[in-house]
Amino acid sequence: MNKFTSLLRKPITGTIIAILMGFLCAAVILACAGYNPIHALSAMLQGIFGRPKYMANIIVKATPIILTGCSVAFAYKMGLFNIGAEGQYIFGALAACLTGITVNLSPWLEIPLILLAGMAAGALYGALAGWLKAKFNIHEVISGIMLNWIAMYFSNFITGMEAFHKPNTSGTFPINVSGFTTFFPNWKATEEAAQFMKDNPFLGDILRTDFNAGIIIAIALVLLSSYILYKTSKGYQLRAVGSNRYAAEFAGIDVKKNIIETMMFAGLLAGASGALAIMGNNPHAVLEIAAFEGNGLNGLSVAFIANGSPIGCIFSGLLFGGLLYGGQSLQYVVGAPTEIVNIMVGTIVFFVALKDIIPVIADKMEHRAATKKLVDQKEGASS
Amino acid sequence: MNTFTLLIGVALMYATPMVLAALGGVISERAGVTNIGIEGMMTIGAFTGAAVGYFTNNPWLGVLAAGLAGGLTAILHALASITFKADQTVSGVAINLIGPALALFFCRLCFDGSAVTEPVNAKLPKLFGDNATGILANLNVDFMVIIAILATVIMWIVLYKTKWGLRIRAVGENPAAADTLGINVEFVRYVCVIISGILAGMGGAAVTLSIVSQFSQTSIAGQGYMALAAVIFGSWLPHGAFLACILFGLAQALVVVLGGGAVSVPSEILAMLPYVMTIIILIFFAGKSRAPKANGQPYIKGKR
Amino acid sequence: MEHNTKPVNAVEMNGIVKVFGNRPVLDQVNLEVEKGSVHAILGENGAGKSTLMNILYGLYQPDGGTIKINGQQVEMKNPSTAIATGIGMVHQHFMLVDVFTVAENIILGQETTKGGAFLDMDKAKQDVLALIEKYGLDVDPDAKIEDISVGMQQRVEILKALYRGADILILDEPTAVLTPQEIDELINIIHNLVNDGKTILIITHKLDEIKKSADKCTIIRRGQYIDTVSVKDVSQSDLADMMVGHQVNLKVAKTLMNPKHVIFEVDDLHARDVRGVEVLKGLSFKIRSGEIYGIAGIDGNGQKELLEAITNMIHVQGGTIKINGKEIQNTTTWNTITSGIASIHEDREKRGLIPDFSVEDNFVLETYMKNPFSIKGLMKQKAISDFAKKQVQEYDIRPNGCEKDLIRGLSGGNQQKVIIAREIANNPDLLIAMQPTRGLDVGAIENIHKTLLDQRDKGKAVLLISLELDEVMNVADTIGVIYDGKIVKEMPQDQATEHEIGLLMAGGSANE
Amino acid sequence: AASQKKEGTYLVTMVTDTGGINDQSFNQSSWEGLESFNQKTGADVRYIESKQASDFTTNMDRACDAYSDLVWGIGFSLADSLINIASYNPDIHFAIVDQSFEDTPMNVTGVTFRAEESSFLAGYVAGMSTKTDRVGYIGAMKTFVNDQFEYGFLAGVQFAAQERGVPIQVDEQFTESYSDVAKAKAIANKMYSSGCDIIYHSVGGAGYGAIESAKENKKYIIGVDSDQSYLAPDNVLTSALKNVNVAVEELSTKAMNGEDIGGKTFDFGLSDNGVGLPKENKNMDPEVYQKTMEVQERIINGEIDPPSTEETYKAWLSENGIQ
Ligand SMILES: Nc1ncnc2c1ncn2[C@@H]1O[C@H](COP(=O)(O)OP(=O)(O)OP(=O)(O)O)[C@@H](O)[C@H]1O
Ligand SMILES: Nc1ncnc2c1ncn2[C@@H]1O[C@H](COP(=O)(O)OP(=O)(O)OP(=O)(O)O)[C@@H](O)[C@H]1O
Ligand SMILES: [Mg+2]
Ligand SMILES: [Mg+2]
Repeated sequence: MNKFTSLLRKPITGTIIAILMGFLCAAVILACAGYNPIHALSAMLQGIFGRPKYMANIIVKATPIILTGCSVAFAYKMGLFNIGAEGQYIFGALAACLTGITVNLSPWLEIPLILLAGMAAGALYGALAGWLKAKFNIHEVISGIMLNWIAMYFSNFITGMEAFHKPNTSGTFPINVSGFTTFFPNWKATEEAAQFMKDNPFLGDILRTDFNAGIIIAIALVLLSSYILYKTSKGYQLRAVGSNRYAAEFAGIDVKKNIIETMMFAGLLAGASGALAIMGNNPHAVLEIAAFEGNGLNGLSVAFIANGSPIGCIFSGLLFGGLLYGGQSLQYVVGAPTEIVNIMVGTIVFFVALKDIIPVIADKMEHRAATKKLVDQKEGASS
Repeated sequence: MNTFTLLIGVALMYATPMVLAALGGVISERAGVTNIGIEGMMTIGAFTGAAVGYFTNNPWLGVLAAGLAGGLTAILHALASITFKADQTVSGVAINLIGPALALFFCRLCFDGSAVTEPVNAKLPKLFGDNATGILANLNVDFMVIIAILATVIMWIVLYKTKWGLRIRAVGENPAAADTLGINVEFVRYVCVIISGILAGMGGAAVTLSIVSQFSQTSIAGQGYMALAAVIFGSWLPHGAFLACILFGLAQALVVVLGGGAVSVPSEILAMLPYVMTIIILIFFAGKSRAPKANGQPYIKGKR
Repeated sequence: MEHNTKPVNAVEMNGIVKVFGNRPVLDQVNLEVEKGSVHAILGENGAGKSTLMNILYGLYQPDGGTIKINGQQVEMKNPSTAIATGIGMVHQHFMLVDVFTVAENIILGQETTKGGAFLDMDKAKQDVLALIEKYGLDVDPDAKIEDISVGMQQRVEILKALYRGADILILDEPTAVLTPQEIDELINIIHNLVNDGKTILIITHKLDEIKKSADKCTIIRRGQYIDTVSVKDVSQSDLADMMVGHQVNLKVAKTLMNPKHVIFEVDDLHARDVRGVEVLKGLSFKIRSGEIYGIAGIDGNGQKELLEAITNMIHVQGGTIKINGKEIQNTTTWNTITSGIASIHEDREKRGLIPDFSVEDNFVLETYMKNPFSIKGLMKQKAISDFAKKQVQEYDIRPNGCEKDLIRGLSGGNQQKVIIAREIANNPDLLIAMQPTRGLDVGAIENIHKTLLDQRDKGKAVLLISLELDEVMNVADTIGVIYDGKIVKEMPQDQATEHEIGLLMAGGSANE
Repeated sequence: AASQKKEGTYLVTMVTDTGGINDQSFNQSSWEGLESFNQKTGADVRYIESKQASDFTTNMDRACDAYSDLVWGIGFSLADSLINIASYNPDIHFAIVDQSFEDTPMNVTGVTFRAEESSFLAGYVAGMSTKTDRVGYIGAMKTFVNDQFEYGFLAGVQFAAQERGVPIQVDEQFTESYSDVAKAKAIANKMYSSGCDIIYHSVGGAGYGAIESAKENKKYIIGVDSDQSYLAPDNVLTSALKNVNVAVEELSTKAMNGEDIGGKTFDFGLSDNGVGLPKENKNMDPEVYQKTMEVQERIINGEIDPPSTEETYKAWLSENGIQ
């Protein structure tokens, strides 16, 4: 009993149940819409695990949302809802792209430089939202939403400028090849590489994708965030403010400064995400967009599926990326509309929201046992 | 004069869906339930309104059905955040994922695989009839605008002049106190969240039944989030939210009026105007607004 | 025909069981209250008194047992049932909507309306005023709750119950926040109510109040029913012994003070509250090393702002605050702390602790960035744990070994001990304690008072701000009475009388 | 694998641009082309939707994995991804809408449209039909494809103005969005209330707003991409068709029949029904239609060369002696 209830209390239990429920709901909807759910889900799994390159692609897709998820999770630890991750991502991508176009150094300098540019731009943009909150008490949700739109239009404006715009496309020039984080970008285009890829199906399969070193940087940044949060005195401060800002204030912590710093770091993560996308993914350029791509908003889902844990974002980011990617094969192979995938992801997040019910059930079970024990004791004593 | 009336007309058109949705946000948050899911509820309403309007050839039925559908979606949110004491933000985010997907899913089911509904023939009537010209044409708003204004007034009266309003506000400020006085906190919250969904759904229908006459997957593209901002901007007051939406509508109208003319501002830069303006206005007016104290917190009996 | 000879009990609770989680809190508790009597319930912190009353009021569902009201068995499903059966309750933590007016709070849930929907506030005010007059409960129906004093708020709570026509009134620790005069008034009100035929259930830790007001007293210890006694048959110390189950010492043993140089000095302090109203109007006092300076006064006379000004949570408009000769006003909270001032806020949950942090993490809330708890910005969890372990033992924080638990799970008394241990570990020159024993039982209070005296005997300065006159009289060496933002009179403890201070607190003067 | 095609069939897969399959624009039109291709030939046709730019490459790749014989990229945004994937899959044929390459790989076909031609006709119709001598153009964002619509239309209007010997004013404004129906409607309202009686739009889904405005103001609007008259039968004057479906179907058929279409770009215009106006235009004066068809002939035989960029437009103006 005790073992069972303490298992139920583990946060991961709720998350796993939530994910299963999400799949279950999707299966029901698929069945209602006249698709064979088993066939559909197996097509989806096939599209996720079927070939090594599928997994490589999922990692590529997960890279940016792991970071935006971490950005949201980090800010949430301090009680801030970083809905502005989308804008920070856009700024990060834009700064990274402009740097990558104008500067051409060796990869060892170029890549860090582009990453730094992206992080700096994201951090500044995040700090702006933090500053608006600290200084003028403007709710970060409002400023975040506004700054997202501003970022989008600003990015379109820059993308359209003659200096950066690649003629006959909807985007900028690509960044210099030295800024690519894909493996052996120059070699890949050669005849020799083509032969190599033919001869080594496994490696070739992966090399043909956008598989890139970004994931390593992303994981490093996630670990760094987690380290900062839980191992440093700065992190202690942030968590204290997030958990009870009044007590933190009374203990001499400068709450406003912390708000700005947190938003700045959250922006840095989202900006890094944008930079990694530019360095790692074709076409290595910023495109004009008419609607948000959703990397920041998906970060919200990733963070919540991860239960607000930065490290959890690595896994939930992969899950989310896998669902989106695998969902496309569901659509392609079975012909089921992609909305099903969105419904599935939504249901998972919904059940994640409900997951707190599970420890409550555990409590109820223990409560019943304790009450019974008490009554039994009394009866035993009186008889 | 022409420009001025155009400004007003455009502002009202822009604001109407947001006003309704924002009122939904106000009532829900006044009762202590954060509603990030407005965008999703709007999308469901936008689709249902257009679909029912098309099939029945009666736009009013469309508006009603949209409200109903929004309300049904809101039950999901209510279930999660009231009955199951879930994190209201997470549940709202989930609604925003599920809502648009469901709307599109049903759209494809009902319209032969198309992601766009057929145009509604019978449209909502206009304030000055169908043949207004000149200045009247600029101001010839449809009845959704009137509904939005009425809804604002009614919500203000309900919240501040009736016993239900007193109870709603009490539940949003101090649910434990309301509970000890025999007020059913969960019931009040359910009602408010469902009303919130109904209003958001009608807000969606305001797009697909009055601004245009069909639903497409981009009909609702951020209006729900803007409404959310308006709730906070308007200090959780019905009239505050209304004014915030109108202000935003005016800013958008300004973009339209200023654009295309002799002013040689790039249109991307001009497009930022409403958002920049909002932030600047907030810099001068924010800080005073205060959220309902229990907003976002599930009420758990006996929790200290 | 037996029941005709014996009067029907207003309340009869039989074999009440309540389990929270897996922890039994009430174990077969009985309670019988005669109609028209004042019945006290006595017990240590956490004994289960509030829980029992919450069950009676329908807020909690019992896991066993029955309830009879006026001889009728009732299932208390929710507060509505309780209200309908004529029960009213004033909760330990007030249940008021801060932003509403007094009248709105009173009518909430049973509103007077026009046409069944629209609030009729004029009628409501008239009804409320009638009640106010009848029972002598003076409050302004149009005032906002957040603007009135705690004593007033309590009256609003009583009015709420009376407005609903309560015959049985439960008062959960009503006197904890009142001045002596207010307590006397409350006892008067209680007598008025009883004369009007009402039955009163009162929970309190203050034995003299039980003696003064109650007819009978039921004692509960750790969820177990102990006894019901007739108050006039027992002494205060009998009650105390029954409550804790062993003999207790009611007065702190205290040596004479041995003051030296002035450590802390506040001079002509002027400050405003959040609403911009001036609440400190030229407040001055000094504290010497080895002295406990007690500030006595009614809530809302500037105590909160004084603490906030010293801790730099607010800016002051004039005057100086000096510690060891160094001015600290209008700097930062951090500066206050590093200048050698430690403070215990009256609101321990909000200002004192991070409820979702572990006990050990709460121990380093002000020192987390210092060696040995962190080195070069990195937290040293081992050092923190060791420190916490030591403190838990030294201050007898229970349960022992709770360092990794969330502080939320600790009892109120133990939470307070953590705060005090933490503040003293900073080795401050001045320790400010505001309401340090609020809501705690005698055992815990004794412990804390001893700690304050220890500090004094080590040659430190202590500033005790309390709304409980008893506490100030017992612990302080010098007493300053605060009224309307000023210290109106200062006197050595041995020259002070409760009567005089009570008058000064209420704005009277000693020569009246 | 489940994604394998049926043995012995010809598989064509199209990868959409962001916006989804039912975007009321090129994605949808292309898919209609493929569906018709399927009906006529029995070939297997499928699509994959892209949600964001980073999906392009992976979707192309997925199409190749499924042993597609021909893979379509719908829209110039997919160009880089398509070239990239094409280089790894020399045995599969690729085709892309709205893009030409300087040197086209042998397994890639570019497809472009001279949208300036149909827009020129639209402009001509507007210029000939306006009663107020003032017309409007609503664009979405400045892109090189959008330029074809914009400058083609402007030139068409000026051509009509020259013919009629009156100056015609053109109001222009951009929505910066393909989805903001309210903005498109507001801009249209503004144009109509300031005296325009005909508006041409090229703003995709946001165009519903402009069409709605025409309905409410009882003015004319010129549709885009497909025949939009069903959206407002009394108000759509005509539509500037861009028959992506025709091109997609035609080239798919050619590829299936083994014709060598690789390594080059097919440019569709009025002459091959790649762009044009609908045959039925109940709101248009038959006389104007007659004249428009004459202009169409002149474009087809090269007498008139509609401009597609700002530069060529300016040049065209001075060539034709218009200020
Ligand atoms: N909602 C709850 N959940 C879990 N435990 C609770 C809850 N409410 C009370 N308890 C626990 O039940 C026990 C009895 O609490 P109760 O509030 O009735 O004590 P009390 O006698 O009123 O004490 P005090 O004098 O401190 O007010 C305490 O140990 C308390 O911590
Ligand atoms: N809201 C709650 N939820 C869960 N457990 C609680 C809650 N409140 C109290 N407890 C548990 O009840 C225990 C006793 O709490 P309480 O504050 O009543 O102690 P107490 O007996 O009054 O002690 P003290 O005299 O130190 O105040 C705590 O150790 C805690 O584990
Ligand atoms: Mg206690
Ligand atoms: Mg109690």
